[in-house]
Amino acid sequence: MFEKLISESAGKSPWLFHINAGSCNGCDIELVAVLTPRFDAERLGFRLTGSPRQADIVVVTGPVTKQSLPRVLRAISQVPEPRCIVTMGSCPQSGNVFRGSYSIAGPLSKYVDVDVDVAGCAPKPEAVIDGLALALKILQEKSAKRSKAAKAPAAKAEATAPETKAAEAAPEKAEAAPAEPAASTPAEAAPTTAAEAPAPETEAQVSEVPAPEAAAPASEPAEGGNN
Amino acid sequence: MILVNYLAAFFLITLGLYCIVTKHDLLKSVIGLSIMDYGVNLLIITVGFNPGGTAPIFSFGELNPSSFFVDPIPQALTLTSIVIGACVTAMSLSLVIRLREMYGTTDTREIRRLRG
Amino acid sequence: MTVILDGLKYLAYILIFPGFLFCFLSGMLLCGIDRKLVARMQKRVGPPILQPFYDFFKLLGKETIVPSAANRTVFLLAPLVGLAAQVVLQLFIPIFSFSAFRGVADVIVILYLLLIPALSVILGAAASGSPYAGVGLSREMVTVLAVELPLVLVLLAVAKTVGNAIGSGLCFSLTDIVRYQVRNGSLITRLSMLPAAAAMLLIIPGETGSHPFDAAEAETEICEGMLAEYSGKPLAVYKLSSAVKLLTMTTLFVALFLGGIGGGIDRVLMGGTAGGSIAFLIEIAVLFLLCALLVAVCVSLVHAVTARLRIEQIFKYYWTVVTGLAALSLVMAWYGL
Amino acid sequence: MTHFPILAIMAYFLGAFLIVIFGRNRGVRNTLGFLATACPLVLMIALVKPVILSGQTIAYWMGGREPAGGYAIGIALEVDALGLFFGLLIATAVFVAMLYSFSYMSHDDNEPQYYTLFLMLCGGVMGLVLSGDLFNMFIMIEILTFAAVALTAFRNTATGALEAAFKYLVVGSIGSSCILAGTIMLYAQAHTLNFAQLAAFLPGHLNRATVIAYALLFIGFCTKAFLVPFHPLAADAHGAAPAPVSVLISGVLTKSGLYGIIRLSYILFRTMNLGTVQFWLVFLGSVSMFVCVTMALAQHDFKRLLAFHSISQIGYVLTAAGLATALGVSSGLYHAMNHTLFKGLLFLCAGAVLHETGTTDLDRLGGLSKKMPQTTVLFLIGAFSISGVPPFNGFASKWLIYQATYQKAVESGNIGFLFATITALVTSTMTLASFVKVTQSVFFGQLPKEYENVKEVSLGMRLAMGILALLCILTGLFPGFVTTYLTEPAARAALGANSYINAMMGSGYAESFGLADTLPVRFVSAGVWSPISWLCVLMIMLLGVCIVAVASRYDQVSALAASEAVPAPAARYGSGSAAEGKYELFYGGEEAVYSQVGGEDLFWGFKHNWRGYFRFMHELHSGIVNDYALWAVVALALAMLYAMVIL
Repeated sequence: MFEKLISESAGKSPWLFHINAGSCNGCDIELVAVLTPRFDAERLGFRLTGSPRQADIVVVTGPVTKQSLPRVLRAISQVPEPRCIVTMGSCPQSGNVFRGSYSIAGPLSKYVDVDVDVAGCAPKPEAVIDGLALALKILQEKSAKRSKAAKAPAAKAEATAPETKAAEAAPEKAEAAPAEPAASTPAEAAPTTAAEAPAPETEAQVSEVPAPEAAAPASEPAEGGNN
Repeated sequence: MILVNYLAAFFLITLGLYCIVTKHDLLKSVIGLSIMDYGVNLLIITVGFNPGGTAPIFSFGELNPSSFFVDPIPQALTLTSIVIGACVTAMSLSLVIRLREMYGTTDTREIRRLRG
Repeated sequence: MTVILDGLKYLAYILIFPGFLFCFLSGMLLCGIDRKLVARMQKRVGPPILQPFYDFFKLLGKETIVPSAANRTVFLLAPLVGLAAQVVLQLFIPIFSFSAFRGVADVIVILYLLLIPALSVILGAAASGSPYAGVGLSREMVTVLAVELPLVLVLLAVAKTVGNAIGSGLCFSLTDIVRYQVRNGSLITRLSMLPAAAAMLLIIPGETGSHPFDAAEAETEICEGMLAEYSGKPLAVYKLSSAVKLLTMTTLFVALFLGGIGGGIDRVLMGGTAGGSIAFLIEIAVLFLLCALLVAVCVSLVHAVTARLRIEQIFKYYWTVVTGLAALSLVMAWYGL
Repeated sequence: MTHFPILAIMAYFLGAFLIVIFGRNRGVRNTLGFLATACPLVLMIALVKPVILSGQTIAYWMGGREPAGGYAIGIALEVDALGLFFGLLIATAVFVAMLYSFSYMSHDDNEPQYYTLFLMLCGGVMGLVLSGDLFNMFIMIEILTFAAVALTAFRNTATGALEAAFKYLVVGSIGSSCILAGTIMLYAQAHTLNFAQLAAFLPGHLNRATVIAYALLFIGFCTKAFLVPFHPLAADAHGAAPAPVSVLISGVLTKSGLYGIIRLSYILFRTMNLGTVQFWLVFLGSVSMFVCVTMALAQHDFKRLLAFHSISQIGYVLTAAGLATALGVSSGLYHAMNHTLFKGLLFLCAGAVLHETGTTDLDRLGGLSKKMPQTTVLFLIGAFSISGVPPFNGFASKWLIYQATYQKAVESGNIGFLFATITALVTSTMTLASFVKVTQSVFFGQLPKEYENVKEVSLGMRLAMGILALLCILTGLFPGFVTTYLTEPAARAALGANSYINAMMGSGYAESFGLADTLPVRFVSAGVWSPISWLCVLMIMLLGVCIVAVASRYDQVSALAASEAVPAPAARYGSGSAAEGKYELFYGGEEAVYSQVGGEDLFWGFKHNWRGYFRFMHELHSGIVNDYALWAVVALALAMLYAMVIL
């Protein structure tokens, strides 16, 4: 039930992060036009965020120049899972008029698995909204896949975090007998005796997220919806 | 006659303060300090003065109602105050020597690294 | 036996009614109303009212990345402490006749408890180590500093007015303030309290960091300001605590200035026959309506109409205009108007 | 039991003397130092039962010279609840500072001299607090000023140590001369130096001379407490002195100045119901509160910032104690105790940072929390305590101070005291602002390259800091206990001078002068604030939130998904390093470079609006000895003028 709620809402509140990889700003203006009162993408829950950490959909515009390639890839890698990558305009897909130029690092799909391509040299806002809606569906599928993955290895995860399930099942029971940390101080301030800080359950549960060597995004090559 | 002492004491104190405030030299500040200290000592002595009284030195036999002494307590206080004044002057002079070594000058306008 | 009953009662208070669940639902709802109203004011359709719920649960599902430069413990614990303090603060504010913790509802305690959520955001930003977050926390601290003076003056003015009437000359307890208003009319009807109410209306957007005064979380200039490095669950907790802060500030305004409305309302609606629980529900409904109205007036309207101020303009604005208003009402209250 | 007061004082001096002789090797020196500080602490605790619980005031005549014929002949020590309160405070702070300095001063040369001066200073302060004789008080003040100056200049290679010591000596001895002159003018009128006899004599003889004596003594004690016109001394002295000495100067020396002012105003001159004196004290307190906190916001150095803060907290205490109401004095004393605890803790943290990184410059430090986690936690406890965050002790005493000022404003009807409440509240937020500044610029933010190999401080230092942190938390959680057993008896002793006089000069002595206790000492503590209930609710809430926040198992999933993911062929990634940016900070896609936002570039908005004020204050604190001396003289002149014209 909880996982279904999360994957449902993943499809209803996509936050955009816009990366300009050397674009001529034609697509940039079009993207922002999508959020104006006339086209109002916020109906579907779209919101432009300032930092990749809070983004779900990454919109890349511009023919990925050599200078901007490492920056684009680093910004994309800083976006948390489940994410979609949308290329806007034909520049990131094919290099458009700049194809074959010495300063172009080639189409984005050479480096990253692109989910949705919105074609057009400065696509119309309707096309952009259609592409974003498509990305929305893909995002929901990815989130559903993640929640299935969360349930599937539940057996394996069972051993590691049994009290999570117990706690999650009956949060009231756990609170009725609150395990007061040793010194009656708020969690993050502790006298010297506690080595790091009195580790309430959060510390145990939020396990160390191992830094994967090759941070290859785990997104399977979804069908490139080039409409 | 006592008024002269009080005026002198007051004058010494103001002179000392004037010297500390206006003179831009470390040594002069130390001198100002000690002058002010002497002013206060003079004040203490004149407070304890009874005109016509003799020095308060006696052995028990000689104590008769007609003997009239100067008040001994302020004199004791003055002794302590003089000793303290001497130590303070010694300390400030040693500080002045080290300051001269370190800052290369005794002008108070240069010695102001700690400000703001 | 009564101890267990009391324990469960207080547990219910903490977790269900004025506590976590009530704050969660009404805070998010108020936030949704605010976003919808701003959109409608810009002739847009705007997101559905339940949008904050979707945002919250989506963020719960996302991966939490802790940057390597961050101090892990404080980074993960700061939002939780902030949310906890925010909800605890909500417990102390009486809802018309009902207040969960009787003795503690003291104006100065609330003034200081308002600092903790802001402090938790600041510590979280500091722990993340990002330069954007550094600039954000400096702006947030200046905003908190700016809002403090007028808030103090408003609270002192209200305490003095009620203190005069009660005769003790000193009334710091919020429950007494509400009880006084229930008897002889809400404070907003008094002349000396009008500037204070106006000042409080201007303080609410500053305290909650909504649009014209949100230099601290300016998405465009400093990439989400303090929350630049937050993703997934801690970010969800921060969003929730800022929604609950909106609820807290509006209920505080209702308790300070509109306390009189709650008293008579159930008699008016139900003709005086309402049993205890129905009156209780009506009071909650009335409170929520008033809060929604307040959010519409002082958060959404101001959001749609104004542009973001620079940080030193915010500070100058609060320490001249709003402080002037509050000081005016304090002086009037002091000389017994 | 009656010999305890003199033993407590002599323990320090004896320790100082023995260390000079046997202080060569460290083992002997440390044990001597430990004993010399532990023994007075035990004596003070032993005195708690008779003095505070059974309300008895111990009068101890040196050399057994009892007063004859209503005339005090010998020198007296007097321990009443007020004196014992300060004595306890001093003994604990000194004990912790001694523990800390064992390891902190380990690699300094000529250590024996350090410990001698250290113990002389403690002896001077303990003597000042327990003495019942005015000139004895002056001698003790001289000893402690002397030792403090020498300790400030102890690390004479440190920048500005010598300069700070010289300025402190000059203005300090101006203050001492004022005290001496005031004492002598009182002696000229009353022909006695004993406190109790003076207290009985003075209320009837408030003529020109005694009023000027009051002004002189008041200014003298202000220099010792570093109040507004004299606060740059403290800032310079702290900047250069080693950390344990800073703990002594800020925690103990300033309290001795405050003790002097309270003793002077409420017992010697009984100015309880003199409105003008209350206005004078509260005004001075509020001004020093506000000026020092704004100066602290503009500081670049960690210790100098803490120094300005300690003066602003002393302003709090003076504002509260100046109200002359029972709740006012009790909340003031409570804040004085809290101040010694959290300020000591903060200075020790600053010492730890200096010990590890070698600098306390806010613009060059950063990100130390990763290398020194426990010092960070201790610093946060101290920072939260000083800025009055609820569960900690700063809030408990500040809450009482607001009650007191507001109550006084309502009772006396004049709006002046309301300004004190408002300044107090705004200053508390500015204190929080400046400690956010220190937290961000020293402990959080990014770690500069040169401090990579910084490691946690030694156990001894952490233990000392831990004791203070624990006391900070305990006094914050149980305000009821502290007020009933410590501060209310002390406030009752401060305001009820008759019992003080009778204990010293024999019962009925005060009544013979027709002195009734002027003020019914009653406590009206408005409203109940039990931090325990608040804390339990917070803990339950925190657990609830933690469980909800952690309920979804999505963290494991993303970890599993990431590890199972097919590693992308390196060819597809051209510049491989770019993709690993996942855990680096977001710099708009750029490589994560070192850019620490801290120190000077914080709170631009506030400083921009007040730039006129900050520029003026910066020029005012010119660092020239003559200017500080000029301020002292001007303050002296104003005080005497005020005393003569208005009192």
